[in-house]
Amino acid sequence: MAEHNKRIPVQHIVGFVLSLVLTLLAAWAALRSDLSTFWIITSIMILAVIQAGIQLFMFMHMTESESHNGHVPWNMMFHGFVLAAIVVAGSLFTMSFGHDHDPQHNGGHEQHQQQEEHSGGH
Amino acid sequence: MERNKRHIKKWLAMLPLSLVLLLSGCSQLTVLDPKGPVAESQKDLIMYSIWFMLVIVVVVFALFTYMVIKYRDRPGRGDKDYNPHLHGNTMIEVIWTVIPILIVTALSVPTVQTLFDLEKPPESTASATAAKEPLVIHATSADWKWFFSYPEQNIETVNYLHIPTDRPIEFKIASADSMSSLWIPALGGQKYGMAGMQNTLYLQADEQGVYDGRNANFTGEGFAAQTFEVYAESSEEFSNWVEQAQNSPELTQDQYNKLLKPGLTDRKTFSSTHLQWVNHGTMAGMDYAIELHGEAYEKELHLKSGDIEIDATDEE
Amino acid sequence: MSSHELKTGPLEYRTQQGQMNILGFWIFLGAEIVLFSTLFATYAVLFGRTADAPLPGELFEPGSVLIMTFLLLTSSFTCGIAIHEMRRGSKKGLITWMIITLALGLGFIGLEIEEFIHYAHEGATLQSSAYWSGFFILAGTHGLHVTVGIGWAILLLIQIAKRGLTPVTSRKFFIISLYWHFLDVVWIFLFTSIYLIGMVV
Amino acid sequence: MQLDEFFVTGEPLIYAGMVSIVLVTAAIIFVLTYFKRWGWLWREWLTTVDHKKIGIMYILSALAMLFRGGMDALMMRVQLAFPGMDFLGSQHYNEIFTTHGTVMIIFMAMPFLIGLMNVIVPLQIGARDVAFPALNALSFWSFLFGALLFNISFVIGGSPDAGWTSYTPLAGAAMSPGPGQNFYLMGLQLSGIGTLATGINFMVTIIKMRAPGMKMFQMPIFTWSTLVTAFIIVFAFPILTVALALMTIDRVFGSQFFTLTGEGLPMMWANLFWMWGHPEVYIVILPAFGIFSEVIATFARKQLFGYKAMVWSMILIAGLSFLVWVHHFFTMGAGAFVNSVFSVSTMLIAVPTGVKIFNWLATLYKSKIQFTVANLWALAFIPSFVIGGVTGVMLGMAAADYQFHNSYFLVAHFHYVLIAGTVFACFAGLVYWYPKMFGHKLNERLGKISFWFFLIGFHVCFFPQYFVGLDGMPRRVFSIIPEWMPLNVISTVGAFGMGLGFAIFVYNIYYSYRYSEREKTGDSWDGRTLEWATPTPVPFYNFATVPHVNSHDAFIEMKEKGETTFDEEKVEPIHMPSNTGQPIIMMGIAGIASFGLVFEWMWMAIAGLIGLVVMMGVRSFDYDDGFHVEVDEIKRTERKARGL
Repeated sequence: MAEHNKRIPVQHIVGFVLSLVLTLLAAWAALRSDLSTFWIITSIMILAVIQAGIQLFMFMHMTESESHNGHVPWNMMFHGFVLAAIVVAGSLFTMSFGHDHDPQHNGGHEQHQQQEEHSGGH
Repeated sequence: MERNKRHIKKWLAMLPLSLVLLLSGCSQLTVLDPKGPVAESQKDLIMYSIWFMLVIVVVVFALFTYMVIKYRDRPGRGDKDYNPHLHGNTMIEVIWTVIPILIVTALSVPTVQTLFDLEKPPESTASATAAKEPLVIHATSADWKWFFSYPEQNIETVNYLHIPTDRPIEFKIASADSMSSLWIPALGGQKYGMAGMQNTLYLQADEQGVYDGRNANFTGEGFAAQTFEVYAESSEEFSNWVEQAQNSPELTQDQYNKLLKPGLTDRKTFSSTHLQWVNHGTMAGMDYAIELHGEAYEKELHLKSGDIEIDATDEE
Repeated sequence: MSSHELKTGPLEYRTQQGQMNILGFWIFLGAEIVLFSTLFATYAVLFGRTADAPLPGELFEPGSVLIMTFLLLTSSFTCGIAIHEMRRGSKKGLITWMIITLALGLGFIGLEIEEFIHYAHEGATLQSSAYWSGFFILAGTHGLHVTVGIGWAILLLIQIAKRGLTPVTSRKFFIISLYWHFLDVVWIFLFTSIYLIGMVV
Repeated sequence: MQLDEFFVTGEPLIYAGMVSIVLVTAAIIFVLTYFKRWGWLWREWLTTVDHKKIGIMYILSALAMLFRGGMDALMMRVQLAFPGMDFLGSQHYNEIFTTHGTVMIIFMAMPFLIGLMNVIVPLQIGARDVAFPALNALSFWSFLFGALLFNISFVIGGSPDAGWTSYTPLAGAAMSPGPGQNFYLMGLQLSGIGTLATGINFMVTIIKMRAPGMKMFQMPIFTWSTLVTAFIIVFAFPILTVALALMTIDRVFGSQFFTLTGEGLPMMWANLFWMWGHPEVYIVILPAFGIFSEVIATFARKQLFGYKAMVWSMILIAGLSFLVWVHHFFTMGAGAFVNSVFSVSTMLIAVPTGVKIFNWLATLYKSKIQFTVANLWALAFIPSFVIGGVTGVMLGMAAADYQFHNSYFLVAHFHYVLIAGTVFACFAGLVYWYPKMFGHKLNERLGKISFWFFLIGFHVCFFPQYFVGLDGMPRRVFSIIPEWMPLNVISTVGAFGMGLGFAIFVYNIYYSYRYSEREKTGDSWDGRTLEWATPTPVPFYNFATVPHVNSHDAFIEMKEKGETTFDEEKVEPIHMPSNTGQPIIMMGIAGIASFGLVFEWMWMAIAGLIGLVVMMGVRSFDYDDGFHVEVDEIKRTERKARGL
């Protein structure tokens, strides 16, 4: 309660600084680091999830008790993200995993390989 | 009221009975009368599951009949055997959770096994000779016909195909336009044909004969007529047929492009394949038909049922 | 439909209708997650299907994308401050910080439009290939959400100027703040999975 | 565009349809004008936010749609019984099975169940309306205008003809040009928005507006099923929204998502469609389970067996429903591993479903079963649904599915689950709650006749289809080979039996309106839950005083204690929302915008869109906070209703 009347919104400032730092870190990892593609993707996705958490908890007051809505907002966000994972991973799994998209090139489901072929054509 | 109840009983008693009777007559049904190892394995799986299902149906029907008869509210029943506050019984609920889990497990194991088996050419069962190399046939659907290309023999047929018995056939399925599905129920289950993608389906005929094949996935107006016949014959007869076919005229690209146009066509035989210009199963070939005949898909055929039968009698 | 009103706590939560509207909006955001994830899934599956159009790595520019990201991150922060001011009972603070938020949002939209025009000049349009269709619709849907948010917030600013801080107006502002932060969450994933990965792969 | 392109020409059946549409519209306008009922219609129905009236409008529209979808079905059955007669050409047959599927799922099953939810759920939890009454009206009008838009296609512009699944590339702009497919996209899009809003509305209503004391695990089972369904709607419908939008953009603006050009991926449509489509199946089956549970418990005169297991199995089914979508396209060639995963997850759904079946059977144990019409529908569901369920497990076995897929075996299966599940539930629920809605029961004798016709017709129609499917008959063919004829003729006979059953049902509505005894108490069936605690007809504010709830079967407890929902001591002014015309206007404008998009008339679409935005602005500035019903008025209403 008292927190709402504070002059300086400490939580927001901390959240803001954190999100700037995390963004720069992700950009660095992607553009300047020597990590392999797999590790770049993994690490920047983790950074994105952390940043999303910062928004939800520090900016959006997802869990404040004054709302009288209990755990429902948290519940909806949680299940929303679970479903997002199902939709994205599930689509990749079923659409790209086992299929022979391009039998002549014989590597349809490995997308970067395909991409190299394309860039070769340019 | 009373009569209705008797109806329920009679009717319910008849249902499982009729199921059994019908099942015994099932051996005539195409899917349950397999002519090759692939369809055989699928039939075995279906029969295996049907027995489980029959048991479940009988148990549920028996329980249902018992409850409905015994606990109906009839005059003079009073409060005998009546317990409105019976709210549950953990023990029995756990039992009827576990039993379905066991059944599902019993069904899953052979399903997964069969699934992986179907990805490989069937092992030869009928002949004692060592496993033969599969015969590769490219099956390409276009609205509303089928092209079968034999790259090794360098022949192509439209709306019919010949295969040797006792030898696995490796279908490379694709479509020039709408998504189709190659289905020869007597020889085994289906797989989709799509433009820009290539699916592999292994089938094999053990018995000689003529089998119906068709596109099973809706493709628009001529869908019902998108059928073909499969001639399964001994390898000598098959070789003779191939020789004959190799004496047919060559397929020109011009002619092929005309054939691709949406519409019905009768059987054709050529001594070369369309694969030399385009493979619709590749990314490069996926827009071939649509670029060629984009406008033609608007036109209606005004197809009536009679048209299809005439078409069928025309053949041969 | 209860009209009982609490005497303490943030204004937006005092009536049951206020609590319900906010809860309803949280549920709506759950649906929005799925909506965007479907677009992400489509984008991911179509990745690499560029046909004859340029590759994403050739067009994406880290500089302008980073500026857009910082604009949106900052606007999310200022929007949070606006709500903080609202809860302190400062109508003026709320309006001021909200206008800053909208200005930043407008900047973001401006840069995005410029970016889209640039890509179109390079031969990457909605029609040019499956990949670019996926890109424009995913980024475009987010941009459209931001635009709608700006229009919506302007309507609310007019209302608060007229009516002051009441349980109803503060509930409306709280809801739009949720919306705005949520768009930032979506952007973080857009930034990561379209631009960063697009430049890496 | 020429006029003869705008109107569908050349089919006598469609000309007949046009004439009947014109006649019916003229008749309605005449009656309303003659009896001076326009004002009444506007005030009492078109602008209403009362959940009970909205529910009734949903149910009436759904019955009309059931009639339309049923006519489609009968026409298909006639064609298949006598293919030589050339009753329907291929093109016409394709249009009819497309509209049959779409209408039955989107515009019949879902609205019917949502209608029942609307009427009953607030009453069951002791609420005075839903959480967002105006949004509720908006949902209804979005459904209605979506349905109108879709249904008008058969006289204007041409019906969609790519199947209710509308697989690309067939349904894409290149191969299905013209407005037909756009009607499908926009009709579904418009009504889908309303469905999503309904999902949110009911979640909030159930979470926040329960009677004091009612814990989550004390809610009536139908309310639970509604909550779980709302959860599925919220998470599944956005997928449909996006899929439809992408195909619309493909068709109208030339993007390349599902096209054969530009390296598009047509099968992605199937993937997205079924990611929504499978949860959708549970959206129409879970409320049905809820209705059966209520009806069986009431007429078995006994508490529901295993309440907690029933709830948890619904939650489990909801979760699993998002993990099985690939079983609709096992044959797409994703490989043995992918198919194995989804095969097992599909079969797992049988476990919670089996638990529910056994719990219903156990509810009958040591009960006193009354064979009312509502209960007959519910009881007939159990054995019928089990046949559909076990064949569903067989379809879930991917390796066997290669043979079942796209065949009549599949057609038989999903009709067995959707008719024995959803349609039986709609009838059971309508008959059961009919007195609460309309103040009199449906005639039992006519009800039984219609039930037996429908039930026997149903089995005669669909049971043979399993066998004709195993004989290799694919779905969606308008012409068949002679070997399949006998079973198809039997099917057609059964279909007409169902048609007759439905006709008798409709006649029963008229007959009961004329001759049925009016309800004197609110408790028509000696009910167990709170909806029966209200007087009939239900006052617009539902509950004069909301009871304190300590158990499920709350009304049983109230009756034991002699409590009612009218405790004179405790009556307080009740706050109610005002009627508003905004929802119907807003959705009317959205309907116009959609119509413009269907014909790709951009001026109309843009004008409609601007109108929609303006209406949203108007809504935002609307601070109407409703009104209070004074104590005196409440007391007067209640005394009259209760005959005190």
